[in-house]
Amino acid sequence: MLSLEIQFISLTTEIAEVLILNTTMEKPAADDKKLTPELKEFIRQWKPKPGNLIMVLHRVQEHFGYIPRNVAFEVADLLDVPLARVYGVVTFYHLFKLKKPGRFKIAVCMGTACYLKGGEDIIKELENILGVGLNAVTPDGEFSVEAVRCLGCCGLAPVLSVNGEVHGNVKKDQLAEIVAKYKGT
Amino acid sequence: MAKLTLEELKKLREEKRKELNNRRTEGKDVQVIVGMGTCGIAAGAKDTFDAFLKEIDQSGLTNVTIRQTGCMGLCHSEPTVEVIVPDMPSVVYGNVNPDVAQRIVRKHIVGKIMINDHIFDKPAADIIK
Amino acid sequence: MAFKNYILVCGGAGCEANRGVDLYKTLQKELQEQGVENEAQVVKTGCFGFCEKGPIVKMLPDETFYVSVKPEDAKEIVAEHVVKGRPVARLLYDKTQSRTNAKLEDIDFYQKQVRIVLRNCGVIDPDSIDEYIARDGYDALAKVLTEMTQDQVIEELKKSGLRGRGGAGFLTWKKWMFTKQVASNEKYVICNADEGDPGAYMDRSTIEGDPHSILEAMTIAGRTVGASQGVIYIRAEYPLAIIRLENAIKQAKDYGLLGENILGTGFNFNIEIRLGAGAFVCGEETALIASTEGRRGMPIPRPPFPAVRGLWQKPTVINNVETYANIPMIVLRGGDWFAKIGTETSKGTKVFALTGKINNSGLIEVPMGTTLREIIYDIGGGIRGGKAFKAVQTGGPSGGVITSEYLDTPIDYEHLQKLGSIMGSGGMIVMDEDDCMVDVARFYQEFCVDESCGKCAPCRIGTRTIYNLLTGICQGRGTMDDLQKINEIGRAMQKAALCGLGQTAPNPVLSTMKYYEKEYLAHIKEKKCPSGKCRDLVTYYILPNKCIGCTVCARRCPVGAITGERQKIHTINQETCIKCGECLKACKFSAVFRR
Amino acid sequence: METVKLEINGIPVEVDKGTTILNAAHKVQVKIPTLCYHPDLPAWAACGICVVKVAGSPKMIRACATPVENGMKIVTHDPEIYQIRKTVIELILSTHPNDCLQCPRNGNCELQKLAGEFGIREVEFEKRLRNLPADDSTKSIILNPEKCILCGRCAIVCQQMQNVWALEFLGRGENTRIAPTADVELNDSPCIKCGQCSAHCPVGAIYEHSDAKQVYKALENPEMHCVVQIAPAVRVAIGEDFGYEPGELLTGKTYAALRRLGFKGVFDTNFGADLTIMEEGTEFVERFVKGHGDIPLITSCCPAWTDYMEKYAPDFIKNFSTAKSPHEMVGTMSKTYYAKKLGLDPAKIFMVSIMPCTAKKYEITRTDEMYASGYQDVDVSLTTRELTRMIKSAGIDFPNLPDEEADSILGEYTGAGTIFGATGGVMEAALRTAYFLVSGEELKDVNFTAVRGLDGVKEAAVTIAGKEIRIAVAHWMSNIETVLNRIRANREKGEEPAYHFIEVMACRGGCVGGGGQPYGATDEIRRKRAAGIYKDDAQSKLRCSHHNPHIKKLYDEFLDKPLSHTAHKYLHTTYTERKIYKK
Repeated sequence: MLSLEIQFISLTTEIAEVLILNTTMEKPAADDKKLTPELKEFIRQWKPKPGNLIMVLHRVQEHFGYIPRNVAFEVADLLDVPLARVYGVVTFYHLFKLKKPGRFKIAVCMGTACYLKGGEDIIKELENILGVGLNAVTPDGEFSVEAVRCLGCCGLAPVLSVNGEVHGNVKKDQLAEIVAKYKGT
Repeated sequence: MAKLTLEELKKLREEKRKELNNRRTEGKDVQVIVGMGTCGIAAGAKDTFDAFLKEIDQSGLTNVTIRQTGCMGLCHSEPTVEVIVPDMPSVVYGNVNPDVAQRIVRKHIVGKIMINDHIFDKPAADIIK
Repeated sequence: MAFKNYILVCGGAGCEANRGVDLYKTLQKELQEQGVENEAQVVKTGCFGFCEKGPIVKMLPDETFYVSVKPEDAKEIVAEHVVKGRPVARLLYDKTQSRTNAKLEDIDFYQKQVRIVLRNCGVIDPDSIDEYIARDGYDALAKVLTEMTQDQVIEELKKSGLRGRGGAGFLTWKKWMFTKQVASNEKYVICNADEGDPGAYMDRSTIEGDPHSILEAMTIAGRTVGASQGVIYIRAEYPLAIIRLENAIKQAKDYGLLGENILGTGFNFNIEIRLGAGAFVCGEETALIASTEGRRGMPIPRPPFPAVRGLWQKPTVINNVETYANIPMIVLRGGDWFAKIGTETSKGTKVFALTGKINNSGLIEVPMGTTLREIIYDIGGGIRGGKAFKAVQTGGPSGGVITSEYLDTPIDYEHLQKLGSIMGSGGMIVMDEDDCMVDVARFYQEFCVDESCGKCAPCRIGTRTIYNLLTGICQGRGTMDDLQKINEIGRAMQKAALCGLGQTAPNPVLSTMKYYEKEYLAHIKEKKCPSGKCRDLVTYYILPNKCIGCTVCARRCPVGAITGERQKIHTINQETCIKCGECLKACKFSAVFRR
Repeated sequence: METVKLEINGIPVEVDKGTTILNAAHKVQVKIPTLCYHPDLPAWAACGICVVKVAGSPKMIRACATPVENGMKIVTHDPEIYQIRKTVIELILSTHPNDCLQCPRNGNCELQKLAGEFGIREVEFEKRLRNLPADDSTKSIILNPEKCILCGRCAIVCQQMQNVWALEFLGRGENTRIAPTADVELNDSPCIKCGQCSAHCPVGAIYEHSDAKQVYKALENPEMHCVVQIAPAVRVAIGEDFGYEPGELLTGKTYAALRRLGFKGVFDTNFGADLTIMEEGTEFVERFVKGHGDIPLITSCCPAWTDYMEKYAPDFIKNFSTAKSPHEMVGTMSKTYYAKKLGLDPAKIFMVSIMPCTAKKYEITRTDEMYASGYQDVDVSLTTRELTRMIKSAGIDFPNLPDEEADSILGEYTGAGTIFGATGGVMEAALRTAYFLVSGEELKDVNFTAVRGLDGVKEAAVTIAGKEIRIAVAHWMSNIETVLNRIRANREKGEEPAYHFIEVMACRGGCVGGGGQPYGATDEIRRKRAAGIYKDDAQSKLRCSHHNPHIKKLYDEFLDKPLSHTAHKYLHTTYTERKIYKK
């Protein structure tokens, strides 16, 4: 079974190149996630509305943090959408994940303002601190770092968010502190 | 809420316009308006909002309304807060952290003295008056 | 007791440097000396913008605006304005028109901002439909439903000259008319809120601050083109905007301003929200439609245009947030009123997200035709940290850079295009001397590599090839041949890429190559990055004659690349050095230099 | 029809409204190059090579997707356009392995051809390959994403033309690739092996899994008695690779070539087709007249269709004809009847079928019944394309070969057998015999033209012995669902089915447009190939399967009668429901 490892927002040359080489073939961990009754009800409500797939996937990801493989099969089945389309869509949109992210998702803004003000350095420093690269999860499952486009707080650049909580005017030497704040909580 | 007819919409508008222009209803003549866009919230507008609530409560002020609004456009000095006190020109404060919020309540609202270094100008001449 | 007057003295860096501190003190002193310290308070404020005319003094409550005020003027201001209540004419901003009482809104500078789109942002509570209604909300809809025909609405739009604010600037009335003309049992109105430009957040702020204006405008559009269903396609990354929209839709439905039989007129219109999922290309209208239909957001060629065949193959009007936000005002005040604002070909105002190396980054709305200089220096308060202005980038990854030479160009669709940039959605990013233009081009190209949908070959392969060439240049591997290749690929992409994203993706590169050729040549021929941004082309040295051996740099170096004993000359091990520049910042003796 | 007048390169042209610039240009002998456009499919507009200029617009537009407008002035070729096209081709080549010499499409690759036409001598852009592995899990078609230029044809064919949804774009941007559903192996996906993706692929990214090696091995083994059969559609298409017009009937030369390749028995699948009609026709009479079994009866000659049915429409299993497909029947007969007659050890018989089809490679091991003779009935199934290559590599001057005859027995066929190669053909052939079987009378006019042609669904009603038989013929898979749904609706309401007899072929035009046929099929070519087949039919002395004396002989000597115990043993099969997604 092939896996998908296409969902990245590459930001530095090195990272981009590494990721290109790794775009294929990684077996995802088997999981036995199943749609909950609430999710099934949500799908039932959305089923009559055409073009519902993306909305349903958002809801599924909100629940699991990613789109588990079994669940993708269930969604295809319940919505009566070809599985190929489900995967075509999931892998097209950067927000959808096929692998479970860290408990804390650190999103570093790489909008223009943040880039000019050192967003790249923030990512490198976070990689140093956490010991994993972009879009990977720390071994303890706590953190994952991704680069995102414009969180819409350009006035506070550089900006990062942890599970949606925004930190503005971030300096490199504050990062360890920010990470420590969440770790183990 | 009942569905509005055209007439009811007009009536509602007149009522609300009066209310908005003249906030002295129920004896509340001071307004604190906190900018609560993504930018403002990211910069701590929620804490600021809470600080105002707390400080006003502790000061025993009963004539102050605290409201939220969207982005005032002053992203470099979020959180931003507009303060409207009778007999004083209304001003916009920027970089209002809980500390400054406390000072605004004590100095500006109670003492009628503006606070140095935190006043910003809303960069707009609202031509639609 | 409140003061009779408040004297606001600009405390911005520009004004302070211009003896603003003295002015503040002198004013305080004068108040005391003239015995009116209980009549007025002197307040130091944040930057007013308009640094060129600093120091600035603003008198409240009458909003008189003094410019270029010197400490020596304090006495007169207090004596005349505070004591006698008469403005000091010679300090007023616009003396030629000899206004006796120059108020804020009379001053051109403040006319530079005109709020139509942002009329309610920062004014009303976005969660309150009542406050929106109090500010004439839904009056335009009422007018359209009861007093205007469909053609009259289009006619007003035509008179207004409103052009789409999403980027290309297509005339809005034409879009609406085309959609209206197609016979169909079902049509759709879409609001494009998939604002994806890095560094642009106008639409987010508009929705967060004034969601009802969008709902009202879409309903007007629905009535005008004959649609009963609206869709707002919004980035999932904007949770607050989504919540506010959901709330606004609910309120409007409760009031009967959305749904069945709106205002008792028999007109039905519903709006639903669809979320994007992280694909910049979905701002392109055919990709947006594909995504709304639950598919991969890959563009398809036009024609047929969405006005003929759009969502679910039905005629569809698509406008972006800012375009819609203009509509209620145009309906209420008339197209002629709107057409008076702006330039010959570009009417109305434009909202910009002014960011980057600027003092007052923020959201601004200015009439079309405002110059970049006014925006950057008057509103934006100039460049941060007193650095030199280098360029402003408009139009995001589809746009280009504008150099200092063109700062006085009036901003409108045509002028920007002539300069090789575009209006785009309104991101305006200011760059200073520390920014390397090759690196900036590389940044945008990387964005396009990521955001290319992958469908068409010119964009999919072209963006990556250009990006790699630029990376090579930034790393000192560039050749003159590379510039030729970039040009060739860029031209092919502009003509042969399928959608706007691919066609414009080379713009930031071609534009920087045109205006900053020297910088490219420095990277290629001299293997140097003049701004010091490209680390591979930079070397840090310690000047032996200046180093006093204080060890600060060695302690600050994160990789231990600096060695040397106390009070002896230090050296940098070039093999270890990661070129972070910390030593340069740390050295107080100018002994570290970058080459 | 409303027409539109415009100018292309200064030449005035008038075309129907809605015509694309690309097609309008063809009218005035202007060829606009393209890589992604295929006349079977809606323009996907991906490659960006067909760009042209329209007077008055600074932009260039895609000729493949833009309909003409009145008064347009179009320039299709000038130095600037040339340069842009060339750059785009070079960009594509920079991500392509360019290992043309080892490529299955060497010599007929659209990208190779374009690079040749544009005189590309070097690609100045950096080479970036993606190092993606090939997928040969189906043993029918191979997916090699490394060579894929992402023109999208295969995915569109698979989804829109075939409604199978085995292939889809995965990922985005430069990481976009064509992959089977949910990134499983192709064999675990809903793929029905019809091979239409491979027939539409402009390059060597999807192609048939070749078994030619096995055939060569068998041929050089002196112990082996190699026999071969050719499908009806092969004879009208094979010539295309030797310079003939599509539709040229080359049965005799093909037999000759096969003999020269070393086959000791040269048979014809058309014989099997006649045999199939005897079984299937009798089956129909059993169900329709005698009420034994479910109506409608649905043909099962097409293995891609049976695969589809087992996955997507298992509720129709009972409606399927249990008769094996013709090449399987010839296969079994070769290892039983023929072996016996010649006194050969069936273990030493090596049966090769030459098919227009990639799914046949899957069919030969589909169920236990494919080993009815006690051996694998058909050892190897080759596509038309593979056979052409074998002929060429054997140094056979195909066009100048003498016409030869097939071997008897298993080689003689009637006109009914040969029309199996075109959509509607099985139905027509069946009706010719069914008429006789039901009414006991011979038809005066054997031509059922209502079921011929390229319409996706063809319906007709035929009255035999006072009974109306409603028939439907569907081809190219996306058309079948409407037919099935109609029957499903009848079932739900407890109504009499809308049809009594349904023929389905997975490929557009039937087997003449099969996934294993020479590249470049268009509707025009499909029509020509079909015309060749109908010509073969018209030229035949015998035009009904039940008139084939050798079929009669086979029953007399071996099979007894249609649907007899022996016939069932050797000529019939079963179907089972399969999961659409295996993993």
